[in-house]
Amino acid sequence: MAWTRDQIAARAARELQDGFYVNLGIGIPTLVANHIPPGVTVTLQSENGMLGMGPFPYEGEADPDLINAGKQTITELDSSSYFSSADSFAMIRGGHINLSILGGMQVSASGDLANWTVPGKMVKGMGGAMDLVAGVRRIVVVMEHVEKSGAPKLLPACTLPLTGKGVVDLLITDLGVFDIDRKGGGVTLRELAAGVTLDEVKAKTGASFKVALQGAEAA
Amino acid sequence: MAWTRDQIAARAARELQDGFYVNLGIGIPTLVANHIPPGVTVTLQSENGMLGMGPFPYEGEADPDLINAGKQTITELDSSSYFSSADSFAMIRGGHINLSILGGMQVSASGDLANWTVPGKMVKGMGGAMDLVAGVRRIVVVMEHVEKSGAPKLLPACTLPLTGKGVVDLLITDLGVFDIDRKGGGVTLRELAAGVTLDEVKAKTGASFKVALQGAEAA
Amino acid sequence: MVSKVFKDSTSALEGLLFDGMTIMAGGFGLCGIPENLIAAIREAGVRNLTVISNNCGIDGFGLGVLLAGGQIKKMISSYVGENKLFEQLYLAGELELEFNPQGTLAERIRAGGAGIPAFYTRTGVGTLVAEGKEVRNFDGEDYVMERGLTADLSIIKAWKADAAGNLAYRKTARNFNPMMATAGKVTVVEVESIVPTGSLDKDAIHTPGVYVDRLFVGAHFEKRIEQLTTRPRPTAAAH
Amino acid sequence: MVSKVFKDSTSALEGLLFDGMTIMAGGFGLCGIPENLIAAIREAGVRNLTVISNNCGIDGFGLGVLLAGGQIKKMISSYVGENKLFEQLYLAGELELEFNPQGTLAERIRAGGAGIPAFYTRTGVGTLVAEGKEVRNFDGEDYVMERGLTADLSIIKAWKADAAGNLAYRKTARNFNPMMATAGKVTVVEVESIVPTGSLDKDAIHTPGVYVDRLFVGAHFEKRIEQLTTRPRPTAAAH
Repeated sequence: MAWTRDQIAARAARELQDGFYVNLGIGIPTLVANHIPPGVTVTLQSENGMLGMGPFPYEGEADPDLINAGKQTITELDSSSYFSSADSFAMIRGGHINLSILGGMQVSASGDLANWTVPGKMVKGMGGAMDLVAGVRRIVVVMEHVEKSGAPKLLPACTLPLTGKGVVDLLITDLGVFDIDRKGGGVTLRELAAGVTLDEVKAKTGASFKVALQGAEAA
Repeated sequence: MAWTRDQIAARAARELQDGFYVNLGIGIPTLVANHIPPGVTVTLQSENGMLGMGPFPYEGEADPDLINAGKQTITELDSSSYFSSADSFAMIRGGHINLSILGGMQVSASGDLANWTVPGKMVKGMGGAMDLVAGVRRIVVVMEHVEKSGAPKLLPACTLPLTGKGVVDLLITDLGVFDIDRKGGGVTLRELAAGVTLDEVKAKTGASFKVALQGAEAA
Repeated sequence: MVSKVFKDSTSALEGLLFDGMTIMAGGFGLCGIPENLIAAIREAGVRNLTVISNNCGIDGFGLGVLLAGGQIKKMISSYVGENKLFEQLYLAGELELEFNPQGTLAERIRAGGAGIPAFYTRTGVGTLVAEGKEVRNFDGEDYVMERGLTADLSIIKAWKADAAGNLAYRKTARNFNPMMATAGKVTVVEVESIVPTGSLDKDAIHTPGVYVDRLFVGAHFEKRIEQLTTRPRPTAAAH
Repeated sequence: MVSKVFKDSTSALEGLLFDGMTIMAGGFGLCGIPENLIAAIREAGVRNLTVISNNCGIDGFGLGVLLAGGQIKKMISSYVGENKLFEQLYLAGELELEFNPQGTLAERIRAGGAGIPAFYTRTGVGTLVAEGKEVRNFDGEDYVMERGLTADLSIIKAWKADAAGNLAYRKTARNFNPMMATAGKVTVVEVESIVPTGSLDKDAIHTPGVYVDRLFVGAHFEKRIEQLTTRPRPTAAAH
């Protein structure tokens, strides 16, 4: 049955711990904010220069001077603070953010991440992604398990240019949850999405992986 | 006759140009603020984190949270701003201060400055002096021409540990004013203090120097 | 003292523009960009510009207008994904592009303004970004050496200024502006208002006046929103 | 969420102190120093400390009390000229000392907090400070490589805080405090008052809450003045 994008986000939200400072990437990661577990308070950092990001504004109340890293209009909270891009990335690079949840195009068995470019096809840039994976203490990647073509995205080695080498701690796809040992290398399947079989995951995964299921829970 | 400390400061003040951002060291340099020429507006930087330093406070109005780099109580101006030590030295190191006037213990013919330590005798530290001479665009040193012992302080090479190598642009002593070519090396006597003879300067100077007097003016 | 206050964007740029120059432009996306100065540079028609800016505007707005005018030779940016003309020019080989990780770009600019010629960062190690650069191990971890960045001119958008050139930015419109203000040989600033000297909170001045050479009140601030995103108002029943 | 607010200096330091640790202490001279935390560390009696602070207080006040207690093994400072006991201990070989130029010290601490293991500066080239360090030429000029600094604990003095740990400093009492707040593995802050969250100007928060682990309202702020310097009031005749 595989998880929906929203179910992936919900599963990723369970990685949030009370008191964490968190940076959420664009796409599925943005949805994580809708699934923060009760009793857990996290502070969201936006790398364009804000700590304590609030929800989207009500209609008619958008402020052009207040946007997130995805350029969306947002709001502030009582606890918010603003700072420069240099100060923001000092915070990120210096290891002061507990967790970042990012999208991915490819992840390797040793925790390499590719999510910023497809040579000859896509001219966008890495934005803050390389800084986030290099600086944030724990990196969770969320992505569809395979490409539209069916090609696997969890691979022995990435074929696309890297965003970071040995940086991913946890991978959450529509098929399940994978621990990645970014120092030693090696992938371990921890959870299967409801209705997904181990055989299906094996068929759709390029990298070899160990299996140590903690129970296949529906998100 | 030689210049007094106050006359040295007055001569140094003539190096100030309208609109300059200036950092004044401790001792004679502090006196320079009393001699800013009419029509010249300068902004004083204090390296502990302030731009736009005001005069000393009136009695009873000192604020312990408002001091200069010499730890003296000061006041603010309408145009003042405060910042961190890192931001203050970014300003200094980045070449944004036009002029610094500093005290000296020894100056060499190639513009080396020693003003922070006497090995085995004085344990104080360099404070911000090394950063100032390395970062500020133009460095003026003010000092007595000779030591109490009569030993010269303008030397072929400094014998004391350096504050900076090839950093001094202009030297003002009680005997006169010396241009220093900090790139090519070489000292030129430009002005004699009133009543001071060239012979006296020659007798009291360790370094050789050229003479190109602009006229011996009393400060 | 010569005044830093100019009457408009054109007079504030007088004598500063030349073909082949390097310009830093503040802003993130369309937030906090120097709209009025960009328009004046468009008007002036200088060409072969190297522009250092996190993004390159969108088609028809922000730095996009300099792109459309064929004035930009090279961009140093972290993300240009919102600009179709950019992609087109780049793929056609008519535009040079140097991608920097956003945090590396921000720090390179800070370093340039702070007299630091180079620093080391973990960002980009093992990626294309590190190619041709020194990689060095400190305490068991690899870092890449990055160089400081400066420019002939920095164009900055602030919220408020005083006549001494002290600047305050507003919310996330601060972004790259403060560092760029320190890294230009000349720094020109457009603001929404000039307030009496002494009325800004002295503990809250983001850019001290020493960094500002010229400033003016911008004639137009469209402040276009790139991604207007809202949520529905709670219904009356919810009250 | 676990509160960052503690009732006093002793409780705020609980479990954090150990012999041989490295402590960063904010302040310039006696301005903006964490008086209450210094007193609590004196009380706790930990020894063999390496202390990173621009100065070392004066005899009997500020870090001078830790010196008098024989608790400091090594100082990393830029200037210690106001402290006779310091000189005495140093010349007797009972105290290690590493002098850093003040701007290099400030930048090393900022770098430590910002994940930058090393940077280059012109400061100190050709002096004792450069001995044993890499000197490297960039664009025709020599620079010395300096390393980032971190500490087991940073003790910080701020003016106001909110419960989220956001800090504001006052006037020149800011000095080294903001960088040190970023460079401690644990950062403990004493403030003059804790204000309601939301009442600090969000554009003027000097240290965002992410850097603050524990904070408390200091019981005593003597704020001793090192060099009281005043000028005479203008006489009535001058009015």
